[in-house]
Amino acid sequence: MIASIFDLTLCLVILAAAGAATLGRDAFMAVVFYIVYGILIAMAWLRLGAIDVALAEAAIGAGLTGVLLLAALARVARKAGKEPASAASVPATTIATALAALVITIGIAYAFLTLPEPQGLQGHVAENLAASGAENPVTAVLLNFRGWDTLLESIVLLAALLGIWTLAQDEAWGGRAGLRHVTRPGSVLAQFGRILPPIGLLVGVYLVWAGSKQPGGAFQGGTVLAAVWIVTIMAGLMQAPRVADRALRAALVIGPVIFLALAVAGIFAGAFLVLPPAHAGWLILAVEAVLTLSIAATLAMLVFGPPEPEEKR
Amino acid sequence: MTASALALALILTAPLFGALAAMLMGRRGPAIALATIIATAAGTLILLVIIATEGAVHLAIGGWEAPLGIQLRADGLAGGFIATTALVMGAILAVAAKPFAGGKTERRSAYTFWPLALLLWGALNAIFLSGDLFNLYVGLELLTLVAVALVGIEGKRETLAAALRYMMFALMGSLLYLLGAALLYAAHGTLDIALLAERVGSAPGDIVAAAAITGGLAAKTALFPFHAWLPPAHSGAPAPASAMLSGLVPKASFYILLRFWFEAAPDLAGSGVLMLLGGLGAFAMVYGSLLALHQDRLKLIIAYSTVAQLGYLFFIFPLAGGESAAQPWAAGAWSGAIFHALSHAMAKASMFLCAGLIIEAIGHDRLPGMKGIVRALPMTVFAFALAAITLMGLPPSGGFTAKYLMMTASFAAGQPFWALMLILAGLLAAAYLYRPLALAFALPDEDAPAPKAVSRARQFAPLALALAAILLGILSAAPFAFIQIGRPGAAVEGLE
Amino acid sequence: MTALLPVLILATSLIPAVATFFIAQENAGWRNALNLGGALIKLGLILYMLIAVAGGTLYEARLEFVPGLYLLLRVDALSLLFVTLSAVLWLLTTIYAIAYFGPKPNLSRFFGFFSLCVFATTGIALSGTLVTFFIFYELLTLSTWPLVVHKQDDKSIIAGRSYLFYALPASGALLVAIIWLESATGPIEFARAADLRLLDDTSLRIIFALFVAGLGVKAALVPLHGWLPSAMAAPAPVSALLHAVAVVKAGAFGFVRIIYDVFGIALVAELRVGLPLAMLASVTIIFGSLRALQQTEIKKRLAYSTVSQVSYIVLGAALAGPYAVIGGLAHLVHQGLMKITLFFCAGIFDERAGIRRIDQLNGVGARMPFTSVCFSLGALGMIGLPPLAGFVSKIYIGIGGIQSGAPWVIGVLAASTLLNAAYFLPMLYRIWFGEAQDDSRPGERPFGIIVPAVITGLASIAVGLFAGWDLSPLAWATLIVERDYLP
Amino acid sequence: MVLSASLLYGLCGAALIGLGLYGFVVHRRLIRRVLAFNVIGSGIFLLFGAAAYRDPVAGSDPVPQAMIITGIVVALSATALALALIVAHARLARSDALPEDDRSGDPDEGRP
Repeated sequence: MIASIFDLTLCLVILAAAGAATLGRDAFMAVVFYIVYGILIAMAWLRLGAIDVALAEAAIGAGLTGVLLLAALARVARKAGKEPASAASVPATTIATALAALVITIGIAYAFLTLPEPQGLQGHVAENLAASGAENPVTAVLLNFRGWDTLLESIVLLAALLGIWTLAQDEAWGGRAGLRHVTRPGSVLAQFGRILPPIGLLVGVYLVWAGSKQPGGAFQGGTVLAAVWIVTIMAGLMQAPRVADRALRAALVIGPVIFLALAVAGIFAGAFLVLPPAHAGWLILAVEAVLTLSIAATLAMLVFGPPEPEEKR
Repeated sequence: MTASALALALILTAPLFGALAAMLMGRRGPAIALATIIATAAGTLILLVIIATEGAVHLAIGGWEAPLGIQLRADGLAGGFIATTALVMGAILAVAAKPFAGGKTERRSAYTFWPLALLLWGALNAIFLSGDLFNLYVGLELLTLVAVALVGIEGKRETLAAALRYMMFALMGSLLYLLGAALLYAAHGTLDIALLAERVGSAPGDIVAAAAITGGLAAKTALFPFHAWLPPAHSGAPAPASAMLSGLVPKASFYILLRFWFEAAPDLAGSGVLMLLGGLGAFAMVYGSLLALHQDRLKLIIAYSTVAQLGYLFFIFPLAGGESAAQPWAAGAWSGAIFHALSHAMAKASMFLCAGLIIEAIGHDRLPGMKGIVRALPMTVFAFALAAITLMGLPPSGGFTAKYLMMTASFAAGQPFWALMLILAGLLAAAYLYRPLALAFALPDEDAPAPKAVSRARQFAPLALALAAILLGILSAAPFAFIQIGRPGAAVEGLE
Repeated sequence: MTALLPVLILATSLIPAVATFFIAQENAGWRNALNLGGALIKLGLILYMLIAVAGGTLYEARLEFVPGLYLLLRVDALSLLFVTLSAVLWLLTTIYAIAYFGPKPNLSRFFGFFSLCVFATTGIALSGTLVTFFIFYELLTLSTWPLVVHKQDDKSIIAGRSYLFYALPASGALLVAIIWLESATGPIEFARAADLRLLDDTSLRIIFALFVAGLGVKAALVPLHGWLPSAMAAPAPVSALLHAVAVVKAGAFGFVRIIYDVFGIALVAELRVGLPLAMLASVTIIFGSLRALQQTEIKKRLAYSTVSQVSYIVLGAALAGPYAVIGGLAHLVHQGLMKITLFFCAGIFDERAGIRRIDQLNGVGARMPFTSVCFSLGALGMIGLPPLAGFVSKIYIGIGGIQSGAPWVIGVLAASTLLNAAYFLPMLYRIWFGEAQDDSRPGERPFGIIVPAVITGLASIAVGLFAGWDLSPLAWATLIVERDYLP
Repeated sequence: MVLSASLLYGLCGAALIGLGLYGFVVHRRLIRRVLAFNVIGSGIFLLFGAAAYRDPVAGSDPVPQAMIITGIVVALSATALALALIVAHARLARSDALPEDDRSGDPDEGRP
């Protein structure tokens, strides 16, 4: 796999976008560059033969993170009365930092260049793929071989959501999550919001269903579904849910709960989180389905933010 | 189904199930916590018996052995941390039941506290049992996010700033750790600790990885100079949360450091690195103690004390790591540090719970307000005093056993510097803990407002923890033998 | 070999200590019964043990902690001497304290910590290893603090702070010394000579110095004595405890253990560390007496007198000759009896007549005859008037000095005797011949407050008068030295 | 030396880590720091993924891919919480920086 001119160009463009995102003066432009950067990184992943990662990077790394950053910028600009302090102005510190960063980069690059012969686990995965219940090796790793990571990760998302909810003001508790719809009825976004959901729903479900055989899976599918929900609410077609809503909470926890239950049930088959090969196929699909629901709900709620008090004005 | 699989499943999943249930049912937090405590404690007891009778337990999750799957390993060290965590969490949640009670309508902090607290427990157990560096990363992230959320739960400007500062350190720490893990996988094709032990050499990649992992974990353990986030974060949270944050959370990253340096990469440890870690620990000890002396709020004193006490956990590296590992004193130094970690967990949690009860009684934690508090809260002050004895390392507490073991090792190793630092640490601890204690025992001012009553049952929880820390010293023979089970190198020495 | 009895003896103080904390303040009957009962049972058990040890029984109890760290209780003649002394004095002090306090507040706390102190002292006496000694020594430090600050006023709090300020660094020094030593030799048991030669001379000298620093605080060696006079802020039973039953005695006892059972006389001589210690003790003897002379408060004067007198024991031990040790050990008992008498009396003067300063003593002899007689007995003994107890100790230490090639000790003893006379005789003169300022006769009531003083007063005469008897402290000390320390 | 794709992207990842580190340290605005955190994170992932793609015959190793996906989700969770904290802090402190970094004036200025 010799690098092509395309790869070289892509790397340079990635670095340029990253530079603009980290070094640029204007915060809003930095975020925009970051989103561009995310999409470029997703392309890099395609070049590295990692389609699942490319999907995740595009949907989560670039898309959702970008949305979160933009929303935070807008909210901070509204709330912080004055222009926040800008970048460090002491040149000596800046130069020292730059030098340190350079040294670290060289160190890491050196470590990378001197890596011993690769001893990947491709072989192990391929050998056991049949028993895993998934045809896509990445899905097999995510939901079977290293399912415990994935289970904990789905709970990490909930932990972040709980953390965000603790930031609500006391009087706002029980109210609707923060994001108000921001468009006038009949605007482009509103129209878009009407068309997108059915398509998005289809794409999302497809990604999950396909995930066991081809690239895709619960996280990518969940992100798409979350995006659909977010757009629907931004378009004013729906209201954000109340944090105390029973259905919402059930949707948030059902995926991890079922996954956990399955893990415990595994001890009857020999060990923690054992999926008997005969049933692994449909078990994985079922877990992915509920996980997708929970992930979609959690991601959307992460974007909506904590409940905010009703506008008084 | 084997008993060990059942025990491990209970320990790993009960707190997580509890957290999810508490998230679903907003006002049932205390009841769910009680059920969680019972289930986890049951699992812990079974596990302890199994480890004690049959030795270390190994379980391949999903039946997939390394390098493909994630391995769970419950040796004496893991068992000790899990049991201590269960004890400490039980006491903390018992005290928290009142301030975070469900009530008629759901309240924000009462709702979020319970799932966060139980997730914290689940994350700790996941970390203590894991034998895979990437799985440890996910567990550590869960722990960190929960801990940050708990710091910010009061929602005040200062506590949010403290949570943010903590978050920034934690983010950097996570990235460093992740970088190290990525390099190790790239070089060796596994992140299983046992397999890494056979494969890690001293290639540049391994050295950069070890440096990154150590730096990242040190930031999360608040080792000097990464300590700045800790005192405001630990003192700003509500007392039960502070107790978890100070008593348990830093122990998790320290635990991973132990697993890394003593099991995954024992041969990589050069004396320079070990001395540096120990030296930073000594610096943290002096610095944290001196700052603790200058605080005027009880919770800040306790929080700075944590910086100091965590510092001398790091003496384990020069005394038991690298070339010392093969020496006869290594077992003592290693065990001493573990005893310190465990007894500090109990004593520090007890202290923060005491501080919380004092705040409930007088409404704040400024030192002068504590004058004469012993009359209103005798059990609490007694618990605080017992916990102080452990932190000072006075006999017959667990802290003393720890200090004795580490000092003996340090003289045997011909490095008496660490022993002198330990003595100094004890004296400084006595100095900064003396002020609140002496005030508590003084006669109250005539015009001081009467403290609010706090029920005896709730005062019992910190007392039980402080007594447990003392008992760890009096009954140290069994715990000492227990934590040696499965310790790398224990068999070679023929010491046990 | 029997393990039970030493444990039981410890339990007779530990159980009352713990139980007393839970007794309500009003429940004086239970509290007193518990404490007196504990003291009586303990005394009974010790008597039983005395007889059994004389019959050759060996008592040993062991509790393992971690490798190299274990508790060992082991009874030898020296421990019996100390444990008997503290048990007898504890009983008397308990009776005295009950009467002294009457219905005052916070008594459950007081008696709880009081018993804990005695528990720790008993543990020190019965310790069979250095680490065991250290653990109980620390426990003694901690359990004494609440007693020192018992009154909770500013003065007591300052006294308590000063106590910890001296005691905690000292225990640090002690711990370093112990661990340094044990890291080379393994656990050190008093009954088994360890090979200290594994360490070089310089290290051993530093270790010895650390031991002196560690034990010197409790034994109130100059310049580590500062806490003792300020601790006079505590109530009289606490003073009795500090000066006679437990604290300073623990320090002095520690010196005997270190010199004879850890280092051994030969090594001490070889390292040439005995002489500097003897000189330090001598300085303390003179300095304490001089300072005592300057005091106008009775209790302060007594406190400096203790600084001076306890160093007799250290001096005896440091001279490292048989006679000197016998004198020192006998003085451990003698000083305890005499000093506790003095403090009992000082407490009665203060509590019943409000007499705190020496100039208030004028003519008190007629008003409070029992107390005054007891006080006089104690004071005369201290001066060393032949044939009273103090004289016996001094003679032995003096002979020991000559034996050990340090005849200057005689000079120190003589000077000290003169100084003792100089600060005690004026007090006696005032008591018996001073002009009484008022004629009221403060009651020397209840019996509980005066009887202990009378007993210890009489005992302090008896130990001197009957020093030649087989069961006298002197005879006992001789026995210890013959059995344990003479080759 | 032939420049392979894996080598190229690996070095690119290392450079991204350095770039992000620089940004993380020099920025006082916390949102910019969070952004820099994400740049470092994706740099590490890229390095990890590139290393997993070094063996052209075996193709890309699926285990690191799975780990990277997990890592991306974890990074998103951390980002979401950090940003929410920044917003909540800004509401009370009226500043998008930590108190010790906020040099633009008295931190109490402009508080209600």
